[in-house]
Amino acid sequence: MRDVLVEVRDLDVYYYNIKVLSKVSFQVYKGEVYALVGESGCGKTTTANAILRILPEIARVGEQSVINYYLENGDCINLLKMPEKKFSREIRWREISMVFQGAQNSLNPTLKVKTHFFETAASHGIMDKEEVYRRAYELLEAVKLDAERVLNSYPIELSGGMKQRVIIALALFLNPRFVILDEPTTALDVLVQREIISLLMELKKQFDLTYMLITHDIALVADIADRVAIMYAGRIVEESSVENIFYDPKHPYTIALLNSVPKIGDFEKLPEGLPGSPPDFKNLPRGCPFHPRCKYAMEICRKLEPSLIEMGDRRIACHLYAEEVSEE
Amino acid sequence: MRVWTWMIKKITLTVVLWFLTVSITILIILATPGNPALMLLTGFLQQGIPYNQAVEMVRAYIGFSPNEPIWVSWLRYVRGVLTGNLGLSITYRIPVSQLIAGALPWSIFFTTYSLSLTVALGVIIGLAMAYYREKALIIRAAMGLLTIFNSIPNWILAAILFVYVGARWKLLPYTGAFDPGMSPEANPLGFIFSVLHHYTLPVITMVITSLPSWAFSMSAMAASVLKEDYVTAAKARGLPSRRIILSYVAKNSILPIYTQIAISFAWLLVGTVWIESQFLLPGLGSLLSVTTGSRDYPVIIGVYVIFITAMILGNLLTDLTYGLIDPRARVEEE
Amino acid sequence: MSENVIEARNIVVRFYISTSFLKRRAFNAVDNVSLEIKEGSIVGLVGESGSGKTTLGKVTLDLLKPYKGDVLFRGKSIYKMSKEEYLKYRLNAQYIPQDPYGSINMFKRVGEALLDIVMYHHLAPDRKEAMEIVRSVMNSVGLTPPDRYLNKYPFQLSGGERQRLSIARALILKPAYIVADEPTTMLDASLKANLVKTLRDMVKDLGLSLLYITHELTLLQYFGPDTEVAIMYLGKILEKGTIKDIMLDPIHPYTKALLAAIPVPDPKERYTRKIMLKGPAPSPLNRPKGCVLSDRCPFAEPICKKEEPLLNEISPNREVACHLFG
Amino acid sequence: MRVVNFSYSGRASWAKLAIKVIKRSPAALMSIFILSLYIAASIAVVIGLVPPLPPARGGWQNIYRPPSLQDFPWYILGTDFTGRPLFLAIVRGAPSALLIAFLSALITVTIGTLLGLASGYIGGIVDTILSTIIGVALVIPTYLLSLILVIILPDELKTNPFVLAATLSITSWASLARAVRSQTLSLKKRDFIDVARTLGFSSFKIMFGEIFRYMAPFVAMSLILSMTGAIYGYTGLAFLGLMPMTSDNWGVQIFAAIRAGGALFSDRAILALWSPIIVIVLLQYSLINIARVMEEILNPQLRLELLGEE
Repeated sequence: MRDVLVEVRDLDVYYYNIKVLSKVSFQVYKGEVYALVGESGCGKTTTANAILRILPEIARVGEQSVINYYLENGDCINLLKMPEKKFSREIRWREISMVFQGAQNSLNPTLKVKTHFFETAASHGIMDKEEVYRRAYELLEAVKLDAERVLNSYPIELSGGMKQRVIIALALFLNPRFVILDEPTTALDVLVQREIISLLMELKKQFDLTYMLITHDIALVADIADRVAIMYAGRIVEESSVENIFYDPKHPYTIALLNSVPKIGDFEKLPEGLPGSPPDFKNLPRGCPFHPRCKYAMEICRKLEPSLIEMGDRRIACHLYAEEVSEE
Repeated sequence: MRVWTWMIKKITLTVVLWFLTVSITILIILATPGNPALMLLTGFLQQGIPYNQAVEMVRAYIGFSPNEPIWVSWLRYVRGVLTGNLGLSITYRIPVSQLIAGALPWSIFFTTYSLSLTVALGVIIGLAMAYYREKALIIRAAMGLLTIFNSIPNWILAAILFVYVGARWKLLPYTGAFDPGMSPEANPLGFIFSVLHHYTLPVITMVITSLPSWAFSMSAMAASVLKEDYVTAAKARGLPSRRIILSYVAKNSILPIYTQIAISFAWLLVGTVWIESQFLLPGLGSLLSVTTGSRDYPVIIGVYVIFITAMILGNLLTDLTYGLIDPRARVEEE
Repeated sequence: MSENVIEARNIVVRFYISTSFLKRRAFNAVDNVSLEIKEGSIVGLVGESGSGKTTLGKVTLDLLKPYKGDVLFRGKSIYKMSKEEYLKYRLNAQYIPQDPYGSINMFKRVGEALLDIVMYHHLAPDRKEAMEIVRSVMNSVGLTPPDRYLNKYPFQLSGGERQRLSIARALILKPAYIVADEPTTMLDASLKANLVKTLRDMVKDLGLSLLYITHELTLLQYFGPDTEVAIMYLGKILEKGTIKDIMLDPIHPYTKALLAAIPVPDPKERYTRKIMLKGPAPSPLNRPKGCVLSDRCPFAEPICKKEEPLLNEISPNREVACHLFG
Repeated sequence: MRVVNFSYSGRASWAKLAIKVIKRSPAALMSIFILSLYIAASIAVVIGLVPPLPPARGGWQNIYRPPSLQDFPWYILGTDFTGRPLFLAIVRGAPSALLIAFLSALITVTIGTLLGLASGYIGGIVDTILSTIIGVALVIPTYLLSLILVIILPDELKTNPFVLAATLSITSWASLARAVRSQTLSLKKRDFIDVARTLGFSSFKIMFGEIFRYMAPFVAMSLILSMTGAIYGYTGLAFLGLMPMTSDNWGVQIFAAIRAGGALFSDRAILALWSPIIVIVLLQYSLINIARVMEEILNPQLRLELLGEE
């Protein structure tokens, strides 16, 4: 059994009293790229924010939710129960860091790039300016930027692609072991996307990192992910290796997602999108949240919500497969 | 090199603006029915002074004469302003420029003293209101109190404080700028202390009535900055909340409302007309309110021009310092 | 009546950036570009951000005056039209913008906004008649049942619904020519497909012509294999051809690089693709002399740096601007 | 072209909205009530329900007499510096204060919006000219200029509400014009303006049908806020003794209470000092609260959030 780095168990999150995450459970193994995939509003970013404990004030995490993190020396701590000061000092950016979705807006417009590095170091007790400058310089070179010029310029003077690279360098600054990538390439052109992706994979090898990729871009998942979890309406509906998901998808929503992505050369077949509209958390349908848009919806789907069950090297939440598992 | 050209552009624009503003105001004054020169002339004629001598006197006092076309008087007056000759005061019979020279320093001291207090308190209160928002009950109470302060005109507050805190309970000095016995040469430290003591009540009046607008716009600005991605990113990087409040929330909130300093400066400067006259403080404000009673037009218009000049300089200063603080301003303008 | 509904000839669009006190530097966002759109056909305009594709689209809609060049509507230049002719052109050329949030006035209810257009141009004698037109156009774009949306404000709609409203607004005047500027970029994958299907049916049923601006090459495939496509980079058209030729047999190095960079939803393809172009795209201010791609092209030769290659036809409606294939 | 309001739930939603507003900020309810009192008083004076002021009776024994129940309710606050009933003088002061405040606010908002829209939307040379004018007006302090104009104006013009309202708003429209101009500039870049142009709408329709509709809540709020500015100026000038002592301006009452009534040392004129102060402050307080709630009611997005339909 490969050693686990992060284990999330029964994670529930409420905005005011609306449930946006329901019993989300998964494990991320050391050294892999674990992808959380789903359309906008399915709760994937909320899951990432819950791990790094930067949910907005109006958010509340369920009592029995657990997020275990395995430190280098082997012992495991529940991140949700750690006191804020200790969590900020030991976990944030030293163990877990994050590349934000709006990378364009993640740098303080009134501070130079180098100040971002100094203040992050200072807040973790590293005061030695030369050491910090050298480390920052090294990282910016690693992300193929003109370190000298970039360190002394303001965020507004950098292009979108350059800001993205600065954010990545900043994320690796305190040698974290687990990096969450929240939609790292959405706002970028396809050529720049390509460069950022290959850069991220190089850095993963160089610094022995584990990635959690949050994205709605199916093709990007196929490109770099090892294991994939599909999320819909705040729940994981299917999780397995990237080969299983792409070559043998089981859950109707996964199948629909894969079909809606254009492939080079298929001129005739027009992709059938999903009927109906995205789920509204305020009045989710009873039973399986996907049943209004599902071709195979059965009577039971409208009444009982399927739980996430093991099925071979795959986990799935769908009544179509419930009998199969019980027969085995 | 870029910053320098940006500065020159700002300064030249300001000079043009100054010239336009002075000219337009003079034209408005000349154009209103009941032109001051005519008023003066009728005054002199009533005293039996022959016509052409009276016209001469009017020109000596006010700088423009009743029967010439508006633009001639305008030209003459503007030339006078440029050469520092703002005409003679009717009531005191000494050049207006001397009167103003005596009063100006006091008003500048009073306005900048109140402005700095207002901005400092406004920013702090605004930040606190945004950061704690609806949670703390005291914040809601502060909101209510600030709204009440916002609805009291400063001249009413001046009257109340003057009558009660000053005259009735004698807690704080309420007339004059310093103790008559004190003089700057004899005892400079004592003099300064006495001035500050005398100015406590007037400054309180100014600060209380102009603080709310600062607190409200600051808290609105800070609330929107708190939602920005870079604040969440800073929290994620484990930055202490003290650091986030100061160099993230405060710094990014102050900049957009920084230009409000110039407007507050103008508002305070105008407020001196009521506050200085109420507390009998020397300054342009009281000079203006005294001379309005006796219709001393040369002084009134002279003080007015100085006020506008002070305000335009205030604007220029805020623009220049704004450019230095916020890199975006310089870069954006290119 | 020429069979081109819209024709752009040698369009140059010049923008200025003020560098210091009085001096300012000009750059051509669109540099000597020509484009023809036949009646009832779909033309795809592909390029990354900053390539000038949206600018060109706006010029054909007379939302932007070009520095040089001409735009013809059914053979007549729109800049030399009489008032009536121009009004006819105006009502026949409509626009579907990209960002569903910025493209609709959030303070006007859906029904009111559409009704306003009909009444403003007196397309119907009275309000009852006008409402019929509004309801029918809403049905045609999939906002069904219309009455559920009439009273809603745009911010109460989802991204997909807002884009459909945007299309309805463009259709209501029954135009001959529509420019759709990346209408699907802000939408999720499943909604993209539905919207493209609606656009395709619209062109087929109403016989209007569509200029579809996008940076997602693969989406253009859904408009049928023989859809005309033009690839733009830094204000210039580098390659023209049908989508089938472009996808399966790209010629220009830039098109090849674009195709190579598109992530393919298949894990096996994972390690086959490499980055073709060197370095980041230059800013339009300092475009290289000669061919615009000369500084990044792996096959660049001395001639590419000096002389700018012209678009020439190498086979029936297949054009390339590159010295290697001249 | 007035389009019939589509929401057939018209009546119901406005009532529900009112309840929600009150639940959210009780101060708003109180302010609406206070303002309606002022308006009722003004109407009463205008249609003659309120008796005219009796002739002035000077003499130390007549002025600032203590409150009495004589021909109720006018003497309940005693008499003012002219020997006439204080409460009656204050009530009779309401219409001119409200009228001048509203007129001045109207002038401020109309000029401000028109100039801001025109210079923002048209741009080019028109924008440069208009922005210079706005720039100049921004620097000229309204109250200072109106102070001078009031001195110069002959008496009969000084008390005429239209002239007074004009002087009080001579440059107060400048900050609104600047705000409207910057808002128009940012809205002009948005796509829905390009679409409006392709739909063949005229610039006039775009300016008022599309752009102004976005700003309507902000402009309505500025209208009420500039009323407080006008009241400040109107009563402030009187307090400086620039208004004829006969005028029914509340500022004159305070001026007289301090100067003539010896409020400095004796409590004799205490009612004459405090009643106008309270009347002015209450009016300003209610206007500020209403302005703040105005934005929430008129902006459909905020309104629907409030109603919970979101």
